[in-house]
Amino acid sequence: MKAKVTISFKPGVLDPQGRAISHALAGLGFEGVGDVRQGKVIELDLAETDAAKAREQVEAMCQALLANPVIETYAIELAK
Amino acid sequence: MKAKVTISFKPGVLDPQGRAISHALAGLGFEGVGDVRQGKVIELDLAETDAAKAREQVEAMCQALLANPVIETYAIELAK
Amino acid sequence: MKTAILLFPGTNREQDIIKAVTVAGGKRPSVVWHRDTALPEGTDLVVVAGGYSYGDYLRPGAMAARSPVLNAVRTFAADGGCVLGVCNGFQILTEAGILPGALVRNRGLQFICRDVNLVVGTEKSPFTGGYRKGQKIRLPVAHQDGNYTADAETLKRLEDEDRIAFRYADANGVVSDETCLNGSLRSIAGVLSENRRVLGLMPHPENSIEAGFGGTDGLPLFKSLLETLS
Amino acid sequence: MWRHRRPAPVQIPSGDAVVSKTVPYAEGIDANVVRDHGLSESEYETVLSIMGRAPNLLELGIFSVMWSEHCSYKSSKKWLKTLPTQAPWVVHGPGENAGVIDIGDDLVAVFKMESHNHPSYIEPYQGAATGVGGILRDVFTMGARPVANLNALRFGAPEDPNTRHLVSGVVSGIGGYGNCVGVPCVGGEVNFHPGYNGNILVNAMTVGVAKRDRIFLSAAAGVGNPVVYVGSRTGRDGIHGATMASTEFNEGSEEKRPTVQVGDPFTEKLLIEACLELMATDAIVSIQDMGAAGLTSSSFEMASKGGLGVVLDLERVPMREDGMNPYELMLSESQERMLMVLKPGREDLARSIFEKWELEFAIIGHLTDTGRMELRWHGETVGDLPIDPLAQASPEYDRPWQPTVPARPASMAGVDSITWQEALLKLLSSPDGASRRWIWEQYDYLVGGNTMQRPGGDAAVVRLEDAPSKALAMTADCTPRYVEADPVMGGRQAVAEVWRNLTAVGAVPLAITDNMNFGNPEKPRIMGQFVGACQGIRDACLALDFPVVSGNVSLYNETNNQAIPPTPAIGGVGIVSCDKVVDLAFKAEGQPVLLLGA
Ligand SMILES: Nc1ncnc2c1ncn2[C@@H]1O[C@H](COP(=O)(O)OP(=O)(O)O)[C@@H](O)[C@H]1O
Repeated sequence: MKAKVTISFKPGVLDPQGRAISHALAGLGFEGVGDVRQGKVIELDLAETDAAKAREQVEAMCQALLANPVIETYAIELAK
Repeated sequence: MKAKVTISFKPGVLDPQGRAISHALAGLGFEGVGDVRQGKVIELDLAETDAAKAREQVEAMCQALLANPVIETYAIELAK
Repeated sequence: MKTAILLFPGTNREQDIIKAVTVAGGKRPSVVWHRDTALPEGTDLVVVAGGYSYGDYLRPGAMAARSPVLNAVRTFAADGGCVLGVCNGFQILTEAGILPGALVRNRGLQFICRDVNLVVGTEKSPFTGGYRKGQKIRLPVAHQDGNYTADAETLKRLEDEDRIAFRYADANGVVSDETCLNGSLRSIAGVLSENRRVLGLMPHPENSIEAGFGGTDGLPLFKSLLETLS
Repeated sequence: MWRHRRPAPVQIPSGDAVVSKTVPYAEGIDANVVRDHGLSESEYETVLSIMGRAPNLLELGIFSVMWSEHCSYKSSKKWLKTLPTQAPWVVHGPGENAGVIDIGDDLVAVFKMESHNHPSYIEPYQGAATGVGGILRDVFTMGARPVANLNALRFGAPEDPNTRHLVSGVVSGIGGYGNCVGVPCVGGEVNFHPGYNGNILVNAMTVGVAKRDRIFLSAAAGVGNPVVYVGSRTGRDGIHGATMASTEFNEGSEEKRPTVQVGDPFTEKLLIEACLELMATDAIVSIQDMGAAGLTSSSFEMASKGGLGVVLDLERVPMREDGMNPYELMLSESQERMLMVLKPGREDLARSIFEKWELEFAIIGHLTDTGRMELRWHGETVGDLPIDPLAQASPEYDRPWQPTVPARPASMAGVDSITWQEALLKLLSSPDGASRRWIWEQYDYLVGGNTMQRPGGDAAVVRLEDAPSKALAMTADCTPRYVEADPVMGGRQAVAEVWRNLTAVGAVPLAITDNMNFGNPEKPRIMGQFVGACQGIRDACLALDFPVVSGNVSLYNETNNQAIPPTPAIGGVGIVSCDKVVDLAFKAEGQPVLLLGA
């Protein structure tokens, strides 16, 4: 199956990239853009076919490597 | 409204970060992980309340700045 | 030769370029702020210097490529002006569409600062006239996103039109995918525009202009520009 | 920053006699809240006597950070004062943001080393990155353009699974920040030892150069002058970080992790350029970076040094999030911020420069002659504290210490003998002896075009932009196992090694900065290591005429009661004429190789 992990900064953590993007958009004349946050998406091809097991596996990957729990949160989506 | 833009490498463009993650996961003992791709998510707070107009606006932002058409594709999702 | 150096928030090698141009015998370049909309009267050469314009946020060079001064540079280049983009400058020129391709994260993901061997791909340009085709030179690199990529068609055109200015090589001057330090396709370290008046390269010729401070293999590039443009 | 001037420590009452039966607390505060703020009972008694009433939460928070080990140097001051700090070439010794030495040609070198150990263990990339950011600010605050960075790193055993992750995070964090800011990282040192498994050390050093007559200090002056905030906005970062750096780690604290600050090197680069641009005018009276304990320590230090008072209107502080309160604003450790006092009438000039660089600029208060810190929130006074007792006269402890009995030389009996070829290979391949190239290649050591000796030699050499026939030499060294075996000898050795590394490139050594990394000072054995190392450093500095001009102390580097090996990292700076610089490469075949020394 395929898994998609979305990783973002926890609320309150400074996101310099997001801020810079918001600035740049304003500079390009886009109006009405408020807060901008930038995160990562990681898409994985998994051999596992059982959804529950796959989720467990990806959860473990997030804890071990993909996300940094001190400053980041993550969300997992699965798809066939 | 809120908009979420997901930016990924075009198929065929080598993704060094995705490759490194796949290697690192294997090194950590995770089995059955095939291809891994890393992309970006950009979340925007928009003053615009009309979904069609918001989408148009975000589409323009992607063209102008958020994605690099030489190597990247993007997808837009809107939410209240 | 009248040189203008672009200064974006986050540019950090502008002084190195100023030094290189003056050591090569040129007049002290003027510095152009990113919000300016015009280049100084009579500019012969625009240099887009290295650094981290806008913090490299979003993508290296992405925001600088959309700043007001880049419109002036685009027009200048279209009119046949000479433009040199080094490192982040190369990234900016590709982001702006002035040069083809894109630069992504190094194959090993890490920042790499070291001297590398390069082979000169062509001597037919205002930048490379001081070298011989096939000549092996040594310049430092200092980048994290120097992995050159482009579609097959673009790569073929670059090769057919003799627009690959420099390639990474090993100590013997052999070019190969395995020894290419950052994963660049065809080991590309620098490319020329169609009219050969715009050069983008990842290595830093400006940090190789004095014996004892990184060698002198970068000097011919600036001397060649001076000769062509004076 | 530790200081020697005007030490009029508050008398800390000792023993249970002082803990009165009816300790007064303000509303919402009790003994637990006081303890959570890291204040001992006797310290709280002193707070009461200074205030003449029970402090509210905001005031308590301020005492807590100001009197934390990190800010007050309460355990170490007594011994730091014994270090030699003077020489004819010393312009400013300890007490300012960084040390300043005369290097001729109307130029000065400004330098300091600082630790970011605890944050780097919790979040290696951001911890190390913000460490680099902090030390850079200490240097450019004084008007100097940073010309070089160095770093002294200690990690746990290479076999420890965590070590790999920490090393790669720390190294890329240092590179990520310094490379972006455009300051070449030219040297450092790395050790591996199981004693650092739970407490890595990340010590960062910055060297800057300024014109001798253009040095900026932090002492506030001029009643009525505006107090100005510049840089990034304030968020809820690292609240209690300074207190954390002063408490021992235990199992639970990994859960309790306070928010780690995220560094923004791009903003730092803009801040450097904007500050140096403003410094070229006559607008600044005094300036101080907001480091650990942010707005609190910067405002108190500036006022205390100037013998003045301050009124701050906290609602004017640029904020990153909605709903922030005075407590958070005063204690936040958001990065890339500075506080300045401007000459009256220069506000618009300053504002235009910071706006040009797209940075925040806000007038948040003014100086008074009251000697008090008055904190206002939308016009209402929410905190009112005397400045001196918190700053200059913070507590000073003479902690019990026990001298280390120097270890006896190890016996050679039972040691296998191996051939010298095997021994050489073993040495070369040991984690402590192996090449550090894989580290320094991740640092931009070339930017600026003045790097004469790159990493890999005895000391780095960087040419002076404004006096191009001369160069600065710099190095960072310490051998913790020597200090552990014999703190006095180990302290001497570290200074001597710095001296040797500088002379080995042809330089005249001028002065040092020190970064004292030790365990829990409340343990006499650890305190003894600290005292011994100070004695050793002192001995060597006196013998070599090599003063200490700045420094930093990091204590409580312990996990589960296990202290790190004592690590007084020494950073040294010297001056050399460019045509006298030598490196370590063999130059030609057939040349003789000499062995010198005792
Ligand atoms: N963390 C580091 N960052 C940059 N350079 C480093 C680092 N660690 C070591 N180096 C460099 O590697 C070389 C060898 O370091 P070290 O073994 O400490 O040398 P020595 O023992 O001769 O002082 C030195 O040039 C030093 O500056």
